[in-house]
Amino acid sequence: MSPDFLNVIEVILNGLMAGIMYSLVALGFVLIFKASGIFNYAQGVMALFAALTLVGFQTGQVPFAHLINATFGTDVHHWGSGMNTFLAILCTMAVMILFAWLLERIVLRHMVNQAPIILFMTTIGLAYFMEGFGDLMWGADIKNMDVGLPSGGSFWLEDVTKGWASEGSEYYGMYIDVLDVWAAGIAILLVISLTLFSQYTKTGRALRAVADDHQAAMTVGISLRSIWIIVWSIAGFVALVAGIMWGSKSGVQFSLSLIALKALPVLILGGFTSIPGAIIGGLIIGIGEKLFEYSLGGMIGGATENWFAYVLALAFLMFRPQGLFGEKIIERV
Amino acid sequence: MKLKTLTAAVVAAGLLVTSVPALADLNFPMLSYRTGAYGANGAQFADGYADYFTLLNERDGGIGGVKAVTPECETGYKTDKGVECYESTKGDGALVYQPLSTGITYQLIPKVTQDNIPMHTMGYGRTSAANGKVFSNVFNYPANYWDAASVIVKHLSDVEKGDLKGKKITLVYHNSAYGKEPIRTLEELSKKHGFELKLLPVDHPGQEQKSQWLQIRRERPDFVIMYGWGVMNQVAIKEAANIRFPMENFVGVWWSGSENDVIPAGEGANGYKAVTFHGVGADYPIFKDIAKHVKDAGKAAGDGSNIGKVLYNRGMYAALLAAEAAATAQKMHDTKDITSAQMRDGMENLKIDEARMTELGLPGFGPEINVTCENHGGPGLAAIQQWDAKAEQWKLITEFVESDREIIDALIAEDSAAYAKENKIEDQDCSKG
Amino acid sequence: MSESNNNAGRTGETLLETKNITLSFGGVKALTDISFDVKEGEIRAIIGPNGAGKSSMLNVISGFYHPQQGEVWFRGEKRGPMKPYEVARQGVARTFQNIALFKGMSTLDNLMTGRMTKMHTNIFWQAIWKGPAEREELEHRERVEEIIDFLGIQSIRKTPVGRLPYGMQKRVELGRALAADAKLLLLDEPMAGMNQEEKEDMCRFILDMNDEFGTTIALIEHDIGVVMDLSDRVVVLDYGCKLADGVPDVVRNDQAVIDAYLGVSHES
Amino acid sequence: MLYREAGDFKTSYAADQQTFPLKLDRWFVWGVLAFAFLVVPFFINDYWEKSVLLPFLVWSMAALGLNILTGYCGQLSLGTGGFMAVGAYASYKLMVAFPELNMFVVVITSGLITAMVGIGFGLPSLRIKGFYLAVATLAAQFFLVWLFNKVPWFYNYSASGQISAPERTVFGVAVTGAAAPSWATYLFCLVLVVVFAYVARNLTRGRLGRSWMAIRDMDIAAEIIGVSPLKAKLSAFAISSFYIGMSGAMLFAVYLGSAEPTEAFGIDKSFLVLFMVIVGGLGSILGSFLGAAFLILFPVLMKNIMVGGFGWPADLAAHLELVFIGGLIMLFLVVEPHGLAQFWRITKEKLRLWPFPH
Repeated sequence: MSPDFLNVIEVILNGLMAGIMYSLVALGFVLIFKASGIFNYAQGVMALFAALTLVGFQTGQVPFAHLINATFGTDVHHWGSGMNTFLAILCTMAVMILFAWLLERIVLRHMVNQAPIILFMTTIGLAYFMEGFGDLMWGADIKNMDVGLPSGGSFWLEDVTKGWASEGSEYYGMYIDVLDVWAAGIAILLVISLTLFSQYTKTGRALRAVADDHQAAMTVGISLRSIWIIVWSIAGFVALVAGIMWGSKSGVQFSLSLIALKALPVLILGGFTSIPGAIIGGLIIGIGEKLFEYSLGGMIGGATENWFAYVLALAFLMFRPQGLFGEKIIERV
Repeated sequence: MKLKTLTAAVVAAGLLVTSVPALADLNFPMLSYRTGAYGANGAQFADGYADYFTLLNERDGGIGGVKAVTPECETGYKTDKGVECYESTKGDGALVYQPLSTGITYQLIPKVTQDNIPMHTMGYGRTSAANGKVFSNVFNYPANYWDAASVIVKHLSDVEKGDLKGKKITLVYHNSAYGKEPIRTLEELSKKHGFELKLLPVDHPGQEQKSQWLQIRRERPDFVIMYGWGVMNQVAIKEAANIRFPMENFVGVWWSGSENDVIPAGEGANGYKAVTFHGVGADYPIFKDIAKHVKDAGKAAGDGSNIGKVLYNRGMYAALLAAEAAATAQKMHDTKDITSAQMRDGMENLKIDEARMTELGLPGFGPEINVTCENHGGPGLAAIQQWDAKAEQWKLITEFVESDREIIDALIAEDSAAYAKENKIEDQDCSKG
Repeated sequence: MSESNNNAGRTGETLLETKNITLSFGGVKALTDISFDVKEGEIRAIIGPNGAGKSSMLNVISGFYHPQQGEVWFRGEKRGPMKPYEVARQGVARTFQNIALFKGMSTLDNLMTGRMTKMHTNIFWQAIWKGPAEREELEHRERVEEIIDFLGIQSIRKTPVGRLPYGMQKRVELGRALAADAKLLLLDEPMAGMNQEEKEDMCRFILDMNDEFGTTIALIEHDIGVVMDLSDRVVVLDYGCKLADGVPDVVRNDQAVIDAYLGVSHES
Repeated sequence: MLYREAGDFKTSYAADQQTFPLKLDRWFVWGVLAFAFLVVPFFINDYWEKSVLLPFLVWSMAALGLNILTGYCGQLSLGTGGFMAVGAYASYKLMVAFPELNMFVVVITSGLITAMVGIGFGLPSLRIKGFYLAVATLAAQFFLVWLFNKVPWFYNYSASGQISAPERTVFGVAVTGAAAPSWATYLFCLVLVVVFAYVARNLTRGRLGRSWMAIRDMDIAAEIIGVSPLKAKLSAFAISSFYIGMSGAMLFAVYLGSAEPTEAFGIDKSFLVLFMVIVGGLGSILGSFLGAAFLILFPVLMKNIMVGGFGWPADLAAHLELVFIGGLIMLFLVVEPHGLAQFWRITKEKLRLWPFPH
């Protein structure tokens, strides 16, 4: 095989991996949209908030230290010792559930039956709020996410593929980031468990009923409020996973919330209501943007990935206005 | 209607409320950014800037006996906020502005010139502002982006024993005005030294750089230079470590060389280099004073954890240069309460030698500075620092060396001439000395 | 009911004719080989049980569905494949089975929107407003006020229609269709969901419209009594096929219709 | 009864159709305009100009534009930042190529150029709806910004890609560049905003506006009663982009003086304008102004109170500001989902009845 061909494979492979990272974020959007029709712009900030909280627990930071110090003139920063990773994840999850509960009580229950754009707007307000709140609580400095996931290029793959290139060509073997492989595995696990949850548990069935028809679900005795709390908690969990993966990649800091922008093209491509859509959409976007950058990007000046993802999604939409896996829009009069 | 009038009154009153420092103070406003995508960096710089003035006030009773104040205005690194901050603080007798963002700098250049307030853009901003004849109120000593590029190339040339011919150098840059700055210099240098230059832009914010680093991995350049900012730095250094790019061949500009950038990559970042125009670490006598008069006195701007970090030092250095210029201005005009115009003169005649640096408790921290009316850019000296991941410390590994004046001066002349023509600016008269 | 066939003498030339219309969705046939005509000045009813294809027929006439086979002739000309708004510009207005008002707009604006096809000032004059745009607006406003008077909805002129009760919304929708001054008015179940009183009002409006403005009307209705009283001619559909066509008395006694739809002979 | 409408009878349809049917409202608006044109220019200083009035006017213009598209025509767009960039770069190229050109002509021409681009990016709206369209307009946002960053022709091959506005005049008075007097830049923007707010009002109350609202409320019904979706949607995109383009030109040339695409016209600007429109009130001209006022002036106010008033550290204040703004947006939507304009209407109704509660 020629090195060029192997390079293309390498690009595709890495595109797949990047795509899964996008899907992780998109999943959270889909869950909430499916269950409540809310386009949750705050999903990215939720990932940031979850990651901040996790690191905060791990390192034993005192929440709101800066605020406390500024108000009372004290000088507190750390409890002295942090939690181990597992415990910290559990505690973070508890915080996310508490957050979902508060959100439902304070905001969402007043917003039933509002127009989608108003709900969308509410989540933008929420994004602002959580961004400021997260910074207040844990500080704005860059934090290192370490939950023990391995990272770095895979030697194994490099060694194996080195021999594939034709004789005499200078080929270094294929590259793949171990962290990405882990992310892919975790994403698959997540999707499987979400599917099992929604298929085989009572709550899951209730969730699907609500997704199909709010009012019908209410008439058979499903409490919309508790469903919303559950959905936002699950979305919080997905945000935590996304936060861990992205945080391990780039450190925990404000920019983490911007990953939402990478998830949007995935969403429109896959359709707002489809979990498999989020995964496959992510893969298509990941491969598409990496291949485009590899093949043509250099010719037109590079850094094409940001807009190309959107243009690719737009191109798909022209043929299927409801996304690849979205429910077909039927027009009636 | 009453309600509305009342609201309007409250709003109007609120918009008018701005901090009004006592008139006799020397006012050094800070356009800092502690929030947003770059907030983690901005906080360190701002802490250093504020702490130095606090030190002067606490230890020496101010500058020439007059206290300094540093009203802070949050820009979030956004240009429109920068303008608002400028307008809201300039009325209080602001002496010098540190806009801390290339975008804000570009906006303020005509404004500060109009208002006759000097602006100091240390290691950022508009590079050709080094030409003091055209940019009368803008100073970017001690070094600028183009100096950085040149010093980096010089260092690489030293590594290669003076011969870069046929070598491949890749520039990974933030796809913005800032990131594009070194391109022309590097192109000129590549002609001169005969190396092959390749450009790889990374879009803001830069969390996904797989394409760029796969490309680097395929093409195996001998060296990679980075002009990054924010999360882009951390991801790039991590990716470089992942593809096992030899870190000692990876050199960043000074905005890609703080602790924030390398720590997330852990061990992998060991050996990464960055150019700098000031010393690193907390091993200078001045830090004893800061600990005593500022931190332990509970007067630190932040929580004190940033002291001694790269960007903190940079902020402190900026404050030092401003304070020295203010002192120079006080001497020149023989008055304690200087105006912004006098401050400008002070900056234009700023001279700091090694003896003075030692006196200030910072021996060997920065090169000698000698600003003139023609040259607002300072000596253009810079050194290379290297990251020691085990010790979690930056170390200077070279002396402060000079950039390639021949190339850079020509570029500065060309760019400033274009600006002067576009805006019909006449050279300021530098003959009166 | 003596009003039956009340204006048989006034009907004129054929206004609309559909020839052998066949429409299917995927594999399902909605309409099979339907032909009928509407004469100028008459009230024409389309009846049939649920799912007979009545609304599909209206949608074909409106240009919303495009039949696989067959032709639509309007005012003596064969119509090519047309977009709905082009059909509207030719002079076909309609109401909808499930009210399709513009809920964010006032009654007045809804009616003014009905006159959309008659208004022509360009963007430039509209931007300036004073001059042609305002003149045009006022001209049309007068016509709309006539309709408001006619329908007796003066009091809700400025009310957003989303807030109106169902019966009123139906009336506003009729007004909007009427405002178009169309050659042909298609009414899709104008009396669905109304009580007796409201139905009588609506019948009055339809007959008055036909009388006063000479509007040609084609309507779908479930209430057989109303249909037989109101219309000049009736076409009966069942499972997408035409069962019968003719004046109410003939249709009433058609055996196929009785079997398929009426079940029992409808005596009045 | 502080505020009355009873007894205010109309005797002609023209009188009934005017912008402010109530006498009191009319007086109030004339009063505000008179104040803005005749009083403010004599008292304006740099701070009020650059921190309060210019941003308010510039963003009001953008909000007007987006309100036409999103509020009146129902097409959700997140490409505002990109379209503002088109306006800004168009004005830059025009200013450099024709130095003698009157700035009004420059700004309006930039708007027209943006309108063309807007039509191009509006085409997908014929097929794509709702949030799908919103995300599709992001393609415009990212592509346009990338384009202006990448193609040196747009920034006249300057070293860093920054564009700076040279000094240009209106009837001999400088309105761009650092030397432009505050009153001149203010009046320049004020004239544009007032004139085009009036135009927006006219467009939205006439035939075109009704066709937009018809499409917004029920597109299929609109088409069947004679509205061409193609014309309605594309005209909305064109006119909306025209306004947004003008605001981009004003933002760059008059307000900021220099710009680079990634920062000045980034995605957060698109969101900012969308917030204004929703917080102010969808489908309301007044709402565009209220929304812009809220989102531009409120942060300045908060900052002044917290940093200037209470002396809190700037970073704490900045974080709290986010918390407050986010919280307030949510609060507003919970209390009055139809925006400030609706809130204002309700307040007026209350005042009308005051002091009787029912």
